[in-house]
Amino acid sequence: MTLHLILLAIALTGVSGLLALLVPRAHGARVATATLLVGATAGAAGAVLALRGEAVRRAWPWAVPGGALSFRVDGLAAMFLLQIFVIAALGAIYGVGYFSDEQQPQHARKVRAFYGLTTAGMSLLVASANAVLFLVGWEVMALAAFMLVSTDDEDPVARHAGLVYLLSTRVGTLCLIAYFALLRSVTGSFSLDVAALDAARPVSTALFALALAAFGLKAGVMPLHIWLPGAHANAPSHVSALMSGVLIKMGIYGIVRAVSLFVAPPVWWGGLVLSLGIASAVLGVLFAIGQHDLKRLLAYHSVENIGIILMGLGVAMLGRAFGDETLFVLGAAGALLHTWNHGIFKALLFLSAGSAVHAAGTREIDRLGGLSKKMPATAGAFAVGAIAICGLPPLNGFVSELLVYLGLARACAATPGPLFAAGAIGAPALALVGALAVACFVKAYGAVFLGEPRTEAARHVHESGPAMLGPMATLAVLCVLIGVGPVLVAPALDRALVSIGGSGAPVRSAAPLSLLTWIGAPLLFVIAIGVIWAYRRRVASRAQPTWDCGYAAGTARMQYTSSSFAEIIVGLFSTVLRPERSAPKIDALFPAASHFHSHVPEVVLDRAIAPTFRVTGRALASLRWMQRGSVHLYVVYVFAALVLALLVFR
Amino acid sequence: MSSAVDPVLVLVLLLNFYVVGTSRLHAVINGVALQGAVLGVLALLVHSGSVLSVLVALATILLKGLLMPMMLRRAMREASIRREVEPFIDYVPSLLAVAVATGASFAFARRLPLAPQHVGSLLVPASLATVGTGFLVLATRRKAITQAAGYVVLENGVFVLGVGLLEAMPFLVEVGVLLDLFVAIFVMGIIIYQVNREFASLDTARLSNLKE
Amino acid sequence: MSTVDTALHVALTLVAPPMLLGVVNKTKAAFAGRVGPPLLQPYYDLARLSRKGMVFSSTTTWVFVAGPVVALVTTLAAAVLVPFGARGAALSFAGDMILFAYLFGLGRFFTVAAALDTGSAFEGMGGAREATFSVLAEPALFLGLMVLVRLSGTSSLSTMLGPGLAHHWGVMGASLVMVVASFVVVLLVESSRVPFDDPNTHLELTMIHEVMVLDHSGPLFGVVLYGAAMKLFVLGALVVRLVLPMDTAHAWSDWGLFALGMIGLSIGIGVVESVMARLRMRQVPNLLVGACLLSAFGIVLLAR
Amino acid sequence: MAYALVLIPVLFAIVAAAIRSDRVRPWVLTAAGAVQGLAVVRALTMPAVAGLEGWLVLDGPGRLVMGLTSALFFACALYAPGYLRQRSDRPNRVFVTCLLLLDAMLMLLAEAHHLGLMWVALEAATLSAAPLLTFNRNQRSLEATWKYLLIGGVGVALALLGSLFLAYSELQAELEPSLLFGVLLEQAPHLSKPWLHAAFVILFIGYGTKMGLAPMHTWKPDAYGEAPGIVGAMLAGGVTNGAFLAIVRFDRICQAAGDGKFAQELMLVMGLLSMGLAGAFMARQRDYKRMLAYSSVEHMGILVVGLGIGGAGVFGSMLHMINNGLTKGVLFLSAANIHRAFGSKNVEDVSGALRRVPASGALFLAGFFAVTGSPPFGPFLSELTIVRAAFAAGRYGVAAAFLVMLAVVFVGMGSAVVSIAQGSPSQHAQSTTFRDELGTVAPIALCLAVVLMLGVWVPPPLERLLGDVAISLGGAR
Repeated sequence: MTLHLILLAIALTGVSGLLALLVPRAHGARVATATLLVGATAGAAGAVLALRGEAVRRAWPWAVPGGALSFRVDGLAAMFLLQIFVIAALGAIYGVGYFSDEQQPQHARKVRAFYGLTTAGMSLLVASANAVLFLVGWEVMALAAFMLVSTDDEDPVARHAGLVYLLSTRVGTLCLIAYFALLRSVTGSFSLDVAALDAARPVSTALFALALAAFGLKAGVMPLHIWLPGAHANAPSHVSALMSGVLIKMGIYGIVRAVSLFVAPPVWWGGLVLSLGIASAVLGVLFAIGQHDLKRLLAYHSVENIGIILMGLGVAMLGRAFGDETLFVLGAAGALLHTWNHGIFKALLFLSAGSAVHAAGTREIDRLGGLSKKMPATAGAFAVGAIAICGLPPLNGFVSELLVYLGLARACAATPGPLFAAGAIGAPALALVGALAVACFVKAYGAVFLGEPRTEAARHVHESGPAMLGPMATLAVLCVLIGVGPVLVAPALDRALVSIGGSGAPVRSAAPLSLLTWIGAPLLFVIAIGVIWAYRRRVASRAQPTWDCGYAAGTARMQYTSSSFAEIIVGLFSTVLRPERSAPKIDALFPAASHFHSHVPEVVLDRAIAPTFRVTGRALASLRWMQRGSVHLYVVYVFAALVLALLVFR
Repeated sequence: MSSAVDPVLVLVLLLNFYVVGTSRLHAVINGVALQGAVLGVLALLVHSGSVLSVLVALATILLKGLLMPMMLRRAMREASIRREVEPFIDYVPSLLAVAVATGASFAFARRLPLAPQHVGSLLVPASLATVGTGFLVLATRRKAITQAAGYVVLENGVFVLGVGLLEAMPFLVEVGVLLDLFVAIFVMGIIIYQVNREFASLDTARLSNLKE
Repeated sequence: MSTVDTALHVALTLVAPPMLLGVVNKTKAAFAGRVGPPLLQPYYDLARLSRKGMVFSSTTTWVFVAGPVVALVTTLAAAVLVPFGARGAALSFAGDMILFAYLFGLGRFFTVAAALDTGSAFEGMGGAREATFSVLAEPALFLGLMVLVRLSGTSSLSTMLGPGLAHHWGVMGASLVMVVASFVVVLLVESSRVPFDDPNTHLELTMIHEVMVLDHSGPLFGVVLYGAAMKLFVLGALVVRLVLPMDTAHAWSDWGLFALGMIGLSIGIGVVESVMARLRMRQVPNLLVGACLLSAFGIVLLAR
Repeated sequence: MAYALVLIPVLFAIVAAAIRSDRVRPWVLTAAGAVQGLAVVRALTMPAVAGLEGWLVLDGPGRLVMGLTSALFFACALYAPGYLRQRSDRPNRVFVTCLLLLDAMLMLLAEAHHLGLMWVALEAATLSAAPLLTFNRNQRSLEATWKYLLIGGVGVALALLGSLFLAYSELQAELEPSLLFGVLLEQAPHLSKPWLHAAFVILFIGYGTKMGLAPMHTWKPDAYGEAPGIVGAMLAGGVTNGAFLAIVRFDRICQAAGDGKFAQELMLVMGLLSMGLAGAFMARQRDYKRMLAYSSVEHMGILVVGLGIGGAGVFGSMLHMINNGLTKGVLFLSAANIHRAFGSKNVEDVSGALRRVPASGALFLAGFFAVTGSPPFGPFLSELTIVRAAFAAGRYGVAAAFLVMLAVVFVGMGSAVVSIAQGSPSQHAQSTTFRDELGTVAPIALCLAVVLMLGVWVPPPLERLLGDVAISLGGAR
């Protein structure tokens, strides 16, 4: 039953958009969305069943070399499946309002088709227990997502973003192929449901490295994140939500699966994952602060949150390495819960950002402002997402970060040196990340939704319709629900931990989850009472313009912009961020009108990858003389090949 | 196997030098034609007297000694050119190169053990040296006609060995091979004709528009 | 922890904070050779503000009023988690130190958002500074907390600052000294005191906290001031317990010791504010990084 | 049956030559494709097809090549009428006739079980393709044809030399000289080693030239770049595989002689070299038809690498031959449509193919994904099989190099294909008359459908055949 529901969901979501191509345009959106919703509901039901029952395994023969239609839905898979289906469904509903045929006659059908395919690809790979099947799901997801990223292919920026994504994802896929082929040479089959491997063999290290590269690229681990900002920024917002919310998590899923193949991973594996996590988290949030593009900013936060997830995973691996089950539980539960949480609040943020961008027609933060008066629901949703992503209580982000923190603290207090180092470095790093995230999101929220509108376009916005607000509200409620009642999700986490080699120790025994309800609920209540009290006082009071310190000619453009807000932090970390500024030199007493421009580039892509490509391209181009049109030279090649081959191979 | 085989093979080798050493296209074509005819004789000598060898010899002399040179001469007339100009390797160095190729062929042939009936013969080195000469002409001469002639030399080199293997290559194949070669030269002739018309030149060094 | 203690804990949190400000101001007055305002002047101020009407900027939204309220409520919630001297906290569990720190984060989010809500360049500037400096203060705090975690083997504030602390002072005094120094810096920056901020000036360009609340008025401004005082009190309690790790075994003497510690701390702050000038804004990050390094050294010392 | 397979296209060629109307003639191709398709299906279902006293034997590899060639020819034959109607400015008598002759020679090549006959078939195929290349009658196509003839001729000459060497290896070992594969295989263990080795090397270089392995590939970009798409498809999917079939047979003789290792090393080196050079030349390639030619070079490299790895690699290589051949059909034919629509084969002039010719553009893009080994298309399975064979054989270096080359190729090809497919078409492109129509799109879609099918379902008979071939070549399933 469970598996059938999920297979039905894969099939329905996959064909949803294609089916819609067969019906008249007017009904396309309805058919596609309805099919996808039915599929997603079935899938979500299946995932919930799987989270409550035993792991499901089933295999059918498949006439493909090395392939088998073999499926496995255990706790871990079910967790990811549930996330996929919920967010895909909400995104699809949102898409009805956001990306309708009327507004996007050229693209709407295409986007629906590939949206469904992406969803199906993801759920297929998660449910599969065979490498070939996994790769099929993986690449369907990756290529469909490429089509989604380059939806607006007439815009060169979007096209470039699509290309960067396409090239990166292929490099990842090739690593993945190497990984599975190597795994097969160890286990003798393409089955992914394999008995525990010995981590001490050299081949295991290679496996781990390949998995980390392949899945890390998809997850967007620093410095493999190069494709991510452009892709998330340029895709339609519900696609960004799907990609950032669940697609990059497929990388996490892969890493978790890869690591759990081994009984006791060496200490340095955990250390490496933790370090990568710290690097991603810190650098991700730093780059986010420097962005002017709202969706790019959110994209960098995906890098950050992937970092936090990896930190949890690193802690879990260290726990494994030292045989500390509690540490494993804390780290793994933190990582997995954060995977869910990030999916929820990042989707919420992208959807609400999309709503704002849709209304105002620009992604430039410094051209927005004051939207919350016209779009209170969107603003509220964004605020909930922002608080959640900063990991602040009493929302869901805090719960998962707390688990990671508890793991780090436990590590810090433990005897072995590596654990102590992990905790002593990890916890303050996470604190730094938290504070940076607050700075970044208060900036984004403030600059976009608060204050006065900076442009006319931002002044004349209006609130989105129910199709868009509904999914946002649902996600916001989920943020609060998991934040205030984390015990609700604890059984799912327990189930998932068992499927990756946990001993069955419940998360609740390792962390004070139920206490969070007793703190969170009153906190929310008191804050609500206080704010309502203050707001009622406000309604009864006088209103005047903001105090302008006596300067009478203030304009909306004199507000503190997001760039100015971030200026000090960007300056503090300029060694990494390498901000570019072009400031006019003002030397006259009455200077003419002028421009100031600042920009934080994608350092890894612009300073490392792109130059490497240029140099390599030039080096390869220097081989061009070989094929310069001279048939005489070509004859020489044949002769040389003949003579050399005769001499070498005899 | 007749004792006259080796002198004939030496003639083949000498013709290599002749073809490489001259700039006049007439001389090149004549050299190639003579080489072809000599191969026909060779076939007779190697398998003295069998019907098969007579037929092959006749076919060879007809095709390689008469028809192919005719085609080339016609192309030459159409294009009204007489001399090869500025080869990529000049004539004297070319002669030296052929000498080196011949030496190398002898050295390489020592590695290949011969069948009892061929022990001591020049069959293999002569074949390889002629193939090498063919490559040299193909790679260094500018005129399409010279290149076509070089291709025939290359084929002649292959044929030297083929003659030694007449039993292994029954008549049908042998003639098929000859016919194919003929058609190849024929097609080349057509192309040469068209090239000449389109480019107003037969300098293949000018055929370098297609490149990276 | 008895019910009485809990009640006392909450009551103290609610009532005592303004008193600290009174002590600080008295100390500064004494240094300046003035009589100074009455000790209870902060209470009078709050009472006065609560009776006033309010003026709101037409630019603002509900976020503007939420700022002070959330700041106050979160501080109050954080106070419940902090041990007041040897008496422990009203509520303690594994990981409460994280909740403690993050509650302040929530407060900060709303305070800064409220500042941005006004659309004023000055308040935006203040918000940016507040957010920036906390970025550096937060790791300093956590590095210090990790020292305590390492020493005590727990992540609960009440336990790490509990009876074992005195023993750790004996063994790992050097580390703890560094933690105390680092925490004092965090305390000063978080509660906007000299040398980071001067609560007495009103020059917008030089301030952090004050400049964020330019538009708040009346009772809401009272909430702001009250919240700020409470934050000082809560963070101060942490430092006091660290410096006075004694355990007298008597409830009332424990409370007394704590009270004395808090008064001492206030006097200390007053002294600092009297003898030091406010730092130039550009040097603030350096000092905070210094605080981080101090705590980090504290950890490194433990690595032996 | 063995004769019919060759004679059917020859007869149709005669018919085509006899027909006067340029409009009617292309339909002869369609008819020939259909009739030949039926004949081939019949032949493939027969347990044994032989003729000419063992000179014609349809063995396993031959069946694969024949099936592939006829399928590809069928697609081209469906496509040809639509295409030639677009090109009504050119007489097509020579074109259609030679295309049929080429097809006939490929059929002969597939079933020739005699070294000499195979050589003759290849030479004849080479020659019958020459007039096809000059279809456009311009300087560029002439130049391409000259280079094709000259380099191809050298390759064919070497192939003959190698055949003679192989025959001499029998003579020297005092065996009954015979050029029949069956006999050669039986006698393989006794062949003279020095002659066998030299023979294999020369044959490999010779047939490798026809296959287009680097560095003997130089004619390929010129020929494919200047020829009509149909010719490109038939050359890249037909002639090259015929040459590969020959190499497969020589490899089998080497295996039977117990000298497989040496042959494998040679194939690995040349295969990786081909992949690498192809990748290098595809980077920033400005001409998309030349790019497809380099892609062909790359995939020929993959084929011999698979053969060189052995084990399951042989299986993968055989499967890849089919996948690549069909995918090349998709790519060359859709590229031809794009070429017609935009009037340029320069990447810089062509953008927005998805808007200008939506079906052709989409097929081109899908073909690109397929040829670069993206699941769920067929080439993915075959490449995966080769990679896993490399790992299983412990050839980690080869596997790593293989994957790196695939990445390089993807970067080069991907950049060009994406910029062709996406964006907005230029003014000039809007003004050309070419439009997607059923005749020029459906055959390509058919090819792609088969490629897709081979990626999600390898029909059991095909799987068995591939497995048998692999095992006969010393490989594994």
